[in-house]
Amino acid sequence: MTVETKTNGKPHVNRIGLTSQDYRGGETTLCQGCGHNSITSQIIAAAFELSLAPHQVIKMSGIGCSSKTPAYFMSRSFGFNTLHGRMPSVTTGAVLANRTLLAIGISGDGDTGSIGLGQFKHMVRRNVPVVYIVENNGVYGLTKGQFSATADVGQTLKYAGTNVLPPIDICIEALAADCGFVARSFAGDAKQVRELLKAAMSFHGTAVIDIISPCVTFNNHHDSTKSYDYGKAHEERLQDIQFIPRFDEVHIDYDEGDERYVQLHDGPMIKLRKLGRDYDPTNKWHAIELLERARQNHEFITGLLYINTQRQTLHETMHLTSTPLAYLSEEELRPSRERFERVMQRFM
Amino acid sequence: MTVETKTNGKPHVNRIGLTSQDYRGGETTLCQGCGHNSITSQIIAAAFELSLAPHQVIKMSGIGCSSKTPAYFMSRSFGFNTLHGRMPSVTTGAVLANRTLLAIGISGDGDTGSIGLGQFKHMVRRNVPVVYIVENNGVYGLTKGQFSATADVGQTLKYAGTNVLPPIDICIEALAADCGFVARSFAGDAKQVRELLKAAMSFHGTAVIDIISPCVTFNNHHDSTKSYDYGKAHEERLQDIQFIPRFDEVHIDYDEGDERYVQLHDGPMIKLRKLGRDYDPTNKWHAIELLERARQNHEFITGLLYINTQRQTLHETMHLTSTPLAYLSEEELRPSRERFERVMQRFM
Amino acid sequence: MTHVIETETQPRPLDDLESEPIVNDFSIVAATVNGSGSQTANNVLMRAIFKMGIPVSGKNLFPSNIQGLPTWFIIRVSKDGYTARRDTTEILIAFNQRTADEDLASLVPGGVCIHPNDVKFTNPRSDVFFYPLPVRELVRQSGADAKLRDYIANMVYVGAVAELLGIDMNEIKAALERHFKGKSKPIALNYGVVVAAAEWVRANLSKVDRFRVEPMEKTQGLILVDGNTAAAFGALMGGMTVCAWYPITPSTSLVDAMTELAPILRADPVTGTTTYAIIQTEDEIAAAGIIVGAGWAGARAMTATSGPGLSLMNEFVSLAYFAEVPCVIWDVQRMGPSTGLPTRTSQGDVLSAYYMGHGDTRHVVLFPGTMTECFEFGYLAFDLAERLQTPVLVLSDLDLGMNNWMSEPFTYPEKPFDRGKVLTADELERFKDWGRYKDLDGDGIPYRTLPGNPNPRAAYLARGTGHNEYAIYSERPTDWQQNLDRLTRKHNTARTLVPKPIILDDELANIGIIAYGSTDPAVREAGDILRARGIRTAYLRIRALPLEATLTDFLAKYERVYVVELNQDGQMAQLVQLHAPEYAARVRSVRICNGLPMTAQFVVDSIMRAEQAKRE
Amino acid sequence: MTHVIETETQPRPLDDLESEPIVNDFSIVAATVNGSGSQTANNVLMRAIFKMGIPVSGKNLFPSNIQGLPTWFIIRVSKDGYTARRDTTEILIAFNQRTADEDLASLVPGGVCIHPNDVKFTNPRSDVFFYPLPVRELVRQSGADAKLRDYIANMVYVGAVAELLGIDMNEIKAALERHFKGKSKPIALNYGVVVAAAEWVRANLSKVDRFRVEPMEKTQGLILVDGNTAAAFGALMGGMTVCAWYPITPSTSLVDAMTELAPILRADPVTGTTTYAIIQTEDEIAAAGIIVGAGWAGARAMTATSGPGLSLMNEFVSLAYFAEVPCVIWDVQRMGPSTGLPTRTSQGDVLSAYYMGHGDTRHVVLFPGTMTECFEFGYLAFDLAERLQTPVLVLSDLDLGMNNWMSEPFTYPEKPFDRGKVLTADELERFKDWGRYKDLDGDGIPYRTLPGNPNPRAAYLARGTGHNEYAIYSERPTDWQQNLDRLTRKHNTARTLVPKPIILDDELANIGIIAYGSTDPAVREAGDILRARGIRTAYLRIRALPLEATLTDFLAKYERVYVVELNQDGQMAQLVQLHAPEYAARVRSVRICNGLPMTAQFVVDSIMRAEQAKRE
Ligand SMILES: Cc1ncc(C[n+]2csc(CCOP(=O)(O)OP(=O)(O)O)c2C)c(N)n1
Ligand SMILES: Cc1ncc(C[n+]2csc(CCOP(=O)(O)OP(=O)(O)O)c2C)c(N)n1
Ligand code: SF4
Ligand code: SF4
Ligand SMILES: [Mg+2]
Ligand SMILES: [Mg+2]
Repeated sequence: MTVETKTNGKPHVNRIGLTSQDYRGGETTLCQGCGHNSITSQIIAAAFELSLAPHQVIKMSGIGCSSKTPAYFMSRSFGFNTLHGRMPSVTTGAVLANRTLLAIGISGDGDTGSIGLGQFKHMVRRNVPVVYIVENNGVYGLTKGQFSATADVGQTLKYAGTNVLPPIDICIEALAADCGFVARSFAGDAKQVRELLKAAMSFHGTAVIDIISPCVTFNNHHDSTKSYDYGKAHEERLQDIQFIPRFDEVHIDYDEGDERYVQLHDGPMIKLRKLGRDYDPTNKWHAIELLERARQNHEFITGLLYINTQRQTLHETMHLTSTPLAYLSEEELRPSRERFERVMQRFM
Repeated sequence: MTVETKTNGKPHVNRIGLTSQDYRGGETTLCQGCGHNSITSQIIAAAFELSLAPHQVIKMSGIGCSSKTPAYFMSRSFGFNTLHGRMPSVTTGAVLANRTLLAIGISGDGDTGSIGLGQFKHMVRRNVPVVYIVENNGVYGLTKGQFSATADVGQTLKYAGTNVLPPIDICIEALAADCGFVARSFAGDAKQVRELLKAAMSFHGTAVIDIISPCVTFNNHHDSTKSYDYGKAHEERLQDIQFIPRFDEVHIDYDEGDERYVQLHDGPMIKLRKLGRDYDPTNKWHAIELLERARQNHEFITGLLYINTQRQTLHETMHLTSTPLAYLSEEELRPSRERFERVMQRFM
Repeated sequence: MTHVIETETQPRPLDDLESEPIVNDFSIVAATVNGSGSQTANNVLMRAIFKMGIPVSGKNLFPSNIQGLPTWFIIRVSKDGYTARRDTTEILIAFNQRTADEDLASLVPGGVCIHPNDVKFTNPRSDVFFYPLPVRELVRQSGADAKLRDYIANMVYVGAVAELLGIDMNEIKAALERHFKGKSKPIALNYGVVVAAAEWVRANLSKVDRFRVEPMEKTQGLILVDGNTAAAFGALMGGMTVCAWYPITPSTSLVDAMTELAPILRADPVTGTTTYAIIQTEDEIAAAGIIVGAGWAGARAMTATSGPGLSLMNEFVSLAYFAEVPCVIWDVQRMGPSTGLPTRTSQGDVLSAYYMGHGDTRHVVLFPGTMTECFEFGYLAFDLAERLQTPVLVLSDLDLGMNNWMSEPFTYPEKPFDRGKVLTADELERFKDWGRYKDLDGDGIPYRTLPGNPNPRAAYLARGTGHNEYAIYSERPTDWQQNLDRLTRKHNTARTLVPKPIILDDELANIGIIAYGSTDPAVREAGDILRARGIRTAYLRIRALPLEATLTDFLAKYERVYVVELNQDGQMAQLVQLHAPEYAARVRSVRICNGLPMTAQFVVDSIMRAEQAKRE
Repeated sequence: MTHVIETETQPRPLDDLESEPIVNDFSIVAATVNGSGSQTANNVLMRAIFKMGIPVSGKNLFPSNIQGLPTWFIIRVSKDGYTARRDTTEILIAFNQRTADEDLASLVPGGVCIHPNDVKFTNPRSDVFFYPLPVRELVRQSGADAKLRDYIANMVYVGAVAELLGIDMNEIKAALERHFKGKSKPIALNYGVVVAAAEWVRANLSKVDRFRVEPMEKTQGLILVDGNTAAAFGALMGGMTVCAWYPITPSTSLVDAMTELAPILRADPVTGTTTYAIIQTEDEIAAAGIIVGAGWAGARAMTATSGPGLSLMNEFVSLAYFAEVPCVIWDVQRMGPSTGLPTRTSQGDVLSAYYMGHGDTRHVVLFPGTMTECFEFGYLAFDLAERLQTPVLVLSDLDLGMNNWMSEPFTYPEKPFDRGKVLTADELERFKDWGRYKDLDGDGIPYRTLPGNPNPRAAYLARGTGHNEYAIYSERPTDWQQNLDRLTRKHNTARTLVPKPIILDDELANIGIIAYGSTDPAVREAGDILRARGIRTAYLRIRALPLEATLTDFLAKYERVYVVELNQDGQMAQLVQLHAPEYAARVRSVRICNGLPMTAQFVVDSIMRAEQAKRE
């Protein structure tokens, strides 16, 4: 894959002539070492590598430390830092208004798992096209360290004490709502995050990536299942993931037993190389079982958990005209006199 | 089991000396034939048979035709017809205030699956003690026939057209949130509804019963999966269920292969007699798999889907004093001067 | 018609009974059971009278359930063209045994009671005329399918009323044909029952009462429409592109009408692809979120809701106000607080709407008062929202929205859309110092860009947090204060752009009346009655918030100004007082809050009482 | 200290520089980076001065993030006991390179700048005194662990300031001991740095400025506390049994304090079982739902939130109002609309709170203005909620809630709980015609029963829909109207029960000032300044809504009444005008909305300007 390197002193540019620099945003105001910052870097890298046109991207978020990050990448893209837990609906509205936009949504575990759970599930159900990233640290960062709904049982926090409630698993929730792209990753696993991001950005429909993203200030002690230490020690990758863009010439190695290719909508593919266990990412029940077991046994499994490219997206089910609604002209929007009269007749 | 019969001209009374009549409510204002009315009857029967003390029961509901039903049973019980989708939180508050109350919550598929999904899931997660009944007709009855989130794909309604979105499965949602008692039934299957209700009323924690309850006015055409006809034709019972109260002398027939007993907290048991298939209601993954398959293949499986009596209830996790908070006296509530001074010292 | 009479009754003097026929000036009340299909019968009756050239208005008082509870339909027939509700019933169709006694008690002396012959009255009256009908028999004779019988039974009263009042049978037939969209079988079945009932009445009863209709020429060219349909039509004419909603009475029928009309008006006739998206959401928060997202991205976005839904939208409205996102919210008001009376009307959300959201917020609110305004505000709301880059609330109510009203036909909107200050990539080139929240024109309204705009300077991050003129996050006190000051400036600009009040002046007036929305017919009628009693009034109808100078001038002219409204707290009266504190003491509130539409009588009585008190 | 000065500056005349020492009358501003632990240093400094008997107040201006952004802590030292914010900075602790230039620019001439010797100033000033400190070196010498160094660095300025101003080192030590709860290691480490810094200053710098502290006897017996802690303490003393909440700045620390104090006050010392439940919910809607359910079932239930959360509670408040369920909502106001400035103060929710919910609603709202009131309203709110069977909102704000204030110690509440009209099974026996919503006493307040009451007549179905006096569903217009009329009567009863305004009278006053909440210190100080300038004012501090007769009388007395508040729209001024329309024209709004606490100077300037305009 292309990564930013300098060749002959000139910055490396991508297919649309932009440098990686062009995908950066403002300076972060998050804590030093915050997992969210790593994810920001990978979003920048993925967007650069995919040669996304910045003005065609919208960066959406809720409220939280995580939700601040859209300010820190792609400042040439529009964005909307919305309300706590309500990014799904605002995003739905935005992509309805303009179907050509690529929405990248950033949320937190509190934002999605607590206040926003209902919206999240219904957005998934509608298959709203969006790359939906949950920067999951098991804690409310911005309000200073309360438990979120993804905190594991038995975790302790300085002020909040010990958590006794079972965690909500974002991936299980997405699966139950029939999500067509469900993945989990770890902010400390830069490559996997990046490859998953590129795949998600190329997916048609809701793509959910739940990324464990340590909060160094409030939830990074050794015994926290959302800490760097724990993640590094326990991450078990389901597969080795490589995104293969359409424009790449790839030698597809049909080493069937170990590799598997998933074809995305407009040509690109995901190459999954088997690691420890046999896993079929197109079987939803197995995905749920895997996750339920992992939840129970505190396993930390990452990778592409489920993919299904068959579901119709919101735009498809709504039969929208191909021009973005937002860009229709007055002529296209105002009904003719004939149509007007046809309706008036009904009231006569 | 006891059912109301007249003996020597006198109405049959239960263990606390009440007749079935004493468990009735006001006259229904629902449509004739509405599935919700059948469920109401079974609630009355179950409460009578269990000899529930009416004043210790609270009837909770949201908004909808279903949520009106608390007016039609147990008029000697307190109740709260709350807001659309928000019964879970009001119930949580009520049982926190008075831990001795038995809460019976009635909701609709719109109430729980659409607007109330977030509250529902978080209530389950907290294991709030409540019998949570969803009177599921796939449609918004009270607002006249829009699709709810549980409507099957391809269903058509007069005004709303054809549903294209995948249904939310209330039972899967409950399972994903770690519910300890998950059942599905059919308003047309009076006995199963009643036995499940008695079991749920004896369960400690959140007990969810999703009851397909046809809306005769808006969603009862033959091809609707929520119609009487469909239900009668397609219901597949997982088990034959019998609730065995502690006070009954039962001959426990250990015909192991076919029967299975689940012990509830204070003595009663549920007897499950195997019907068509082998099914273990204590395995959560299997329950989810069963439901996922059923959702995909439009199977209509009823029975006790999952039971787990191990989870701590909200009261247990909160270490509340045994006296209901609402009934604590001023002496118990106002801290002593000594304790007051101890705190004042901190500000000196 | 219990639910109406209990508030006030105007019994007619008994000696009236002797005098002449009463032509085209009475109210018919059909008391039936809901879910029985009586709506068809009522609409057919109303339409037939309307088509005879006689002014009518219809009000449906229905319960908040689906089937089996009492419901009343009031048809006011008024040669003078008055369309407000009246408290008196002259002709009762007593087709509901459960309410028969109370309904009968509400009849005026000399009134008429048409009823099935098996309905029992506990205290039959001697001062009204009874016309019992063999409903069962007539239905049986119709040969109608058993499951249609309840429904068909209502046609019996259509026939009887037609016969007794002299309604043109051709118009009844025409109304049935229209209702059944020309399908001959149901038309024949229903019309057959109507005719049979009429014939039975002619053969078996003799007309003893004084009421009848006679053709006039007062409704030619007029239409009958409900406000929700008018609003949906207007919105579609105004280029509505995204409508996100959650069902709630009485706003549901607005979106239903939109769903019905949109394919006719706005779909591609060949491919069926649409230039709009109507999306039913999981709740009102999501509906609000979707229109905020869509409005931000450049759609003309709207929702329709009522009280409880409005409450849920507070947080989003606060965001849209502050992030300056255009969107339109129709609040078809029902009776609150809380779930309240979902099927009764009210004007109780005025303050909630104006001050909606936490922090310092006040909004543009429109108050349609006629069918034409429901239609026109349907598109005007988008123009204002996009011009002002802010949420616009339109406060209709159940009475306007769900009842049928006579109206002049709507006219095709000639004024082009106002899409406000939106900069394309090229236009942005011309702006050297553009900032998303920069006031370049001094009117408080900044220029915006839409996502997808390829100009590298176009992008910005919208947010509900403090920002400077360049949309950059800021906690600086001056940035915050300046931004709020600009929003205040914008609100003052709104004052100049919203529809001005309508004034019905009277040079001899010594008192003023202010009203808004659905009470307009009652206030106009009250003005006439008051004039007849020697009190001359001037009338100002508010059509929008924020309030403006016309209102101040009006207040300046009259020593006492009565603000008439359908709520408990005199909400508009409060806003009028705040608008012109110097005249606050002149403002008197005339209000009632019982779920029923306003009557002229209540307005007259309240003002007479107050004026008399003044004099004493 | 950019964020403060930009609004108004009061430069001192330069010739002042010549005169005497300035003792116990100046402001210290510590400009640091948040997340660096400077809070400990600031609190130690403040506490030490306080313990020397000198009145102090502290205001923390912090950003809405966790680490790395500029933050300012202002300690006002005032021999006269004034505690309001001032716009001037006399002593700057410039410990943040990023804001150093702006901070320096904000110093008064003759002011003091204490800074690390590696901080660079772009435009050094010649009219202020610089004291550069070798911070790195001193920290290194302390031997502190590398990861503690940022934190320890702040102790350097504690030592320097102590030395330069003459703060008692024993008090510094005592404050550190208190902070570290007696743990000797951190005490030694921190105090060591303080001492080393003080010694370094003594050895290397000479004092050239005029500022210093001298012991007084003005704070003996007083406490230092923040309003959120006081509120939590009060609520626990008042028998709070259910607290459901969702984290949101600046209300979070209220529940944090409750979580900390509750086990001390209300848990069984042996078993640990509790007589309260504090539950963190998934959002504010659930929090509201829980307290409504708990209040209905008989708990003293409360939540704490801020603007966005308040917006989400609208629907539930409308329900609680109408179903008449007691519950308490603390709204610790921050700057809105929308997410706004989460860490800045405001009084912007007055109208939102008063009119909260759709339909006709208006609520009981309390406005604590002192620490004692935060404490007392903590329990009083429950008494009122249960007495009136209605939601009670308490509007505090970030300034009151999160800053430390001097206060008289709280006194043990002697008045027994008022649990309102609750009927036990036996009591109910005595009521022949009890109905849940029946007004038996003429005060609009019905009697209620609690779930679990075994009297067979006790049960009822609570609901947000229309009901009659017996809690039976009803759509009858008279039932509805009578119920609303009773609620209006109840609101008028509330008027007589809520805390009366506090009046600071002046017989010679010719103008009135009205204020409420956290602006109290600024208004009192302003009164003194105005008197010195020849303007005598009377001052009324509102402590609750609904407004009542005392206020009307006050308005009647003065031709011009200034309502001082921290919001954009003069929200309380509006309510004052509505309360007494006859005096509406006398009401003038004095308001600012920039996120900073009110200053006396702003009040003085605004009133002087207005009064002068009047005279001209
Ligand atoms: C309606 C509302 N309630 C509460 C808040 C306060 N709040 C801001 S961020 C946040 C939690 C953020 O947690 P999470 O989503 O996990 O993000 P993180 O900071 O951990 O990345 C809360 C409760 C808010 N902004 N809005
Ligand atoms: C906040 C809010 N939004 C909308 C409504 C209107 N409403 C009443 S009932 C209902 C749907 C009921 O559907 P369901 O829960 O399935 O119950 P059913 O009537 O089918 O039994 C809706 C949308 C409301 N009461 N409150
Ligand atoms: S508080 Fe936690 S989540 Fe927030 S920026 Fe710091 S490390 Fe990241
Ligand atoms: S509309 Fe449907 S759900 Fe409602 S009462 Fe009638 S049959 Fe039941
Ligand atoms: Mg988090
Ligand atoms: Mg339903």
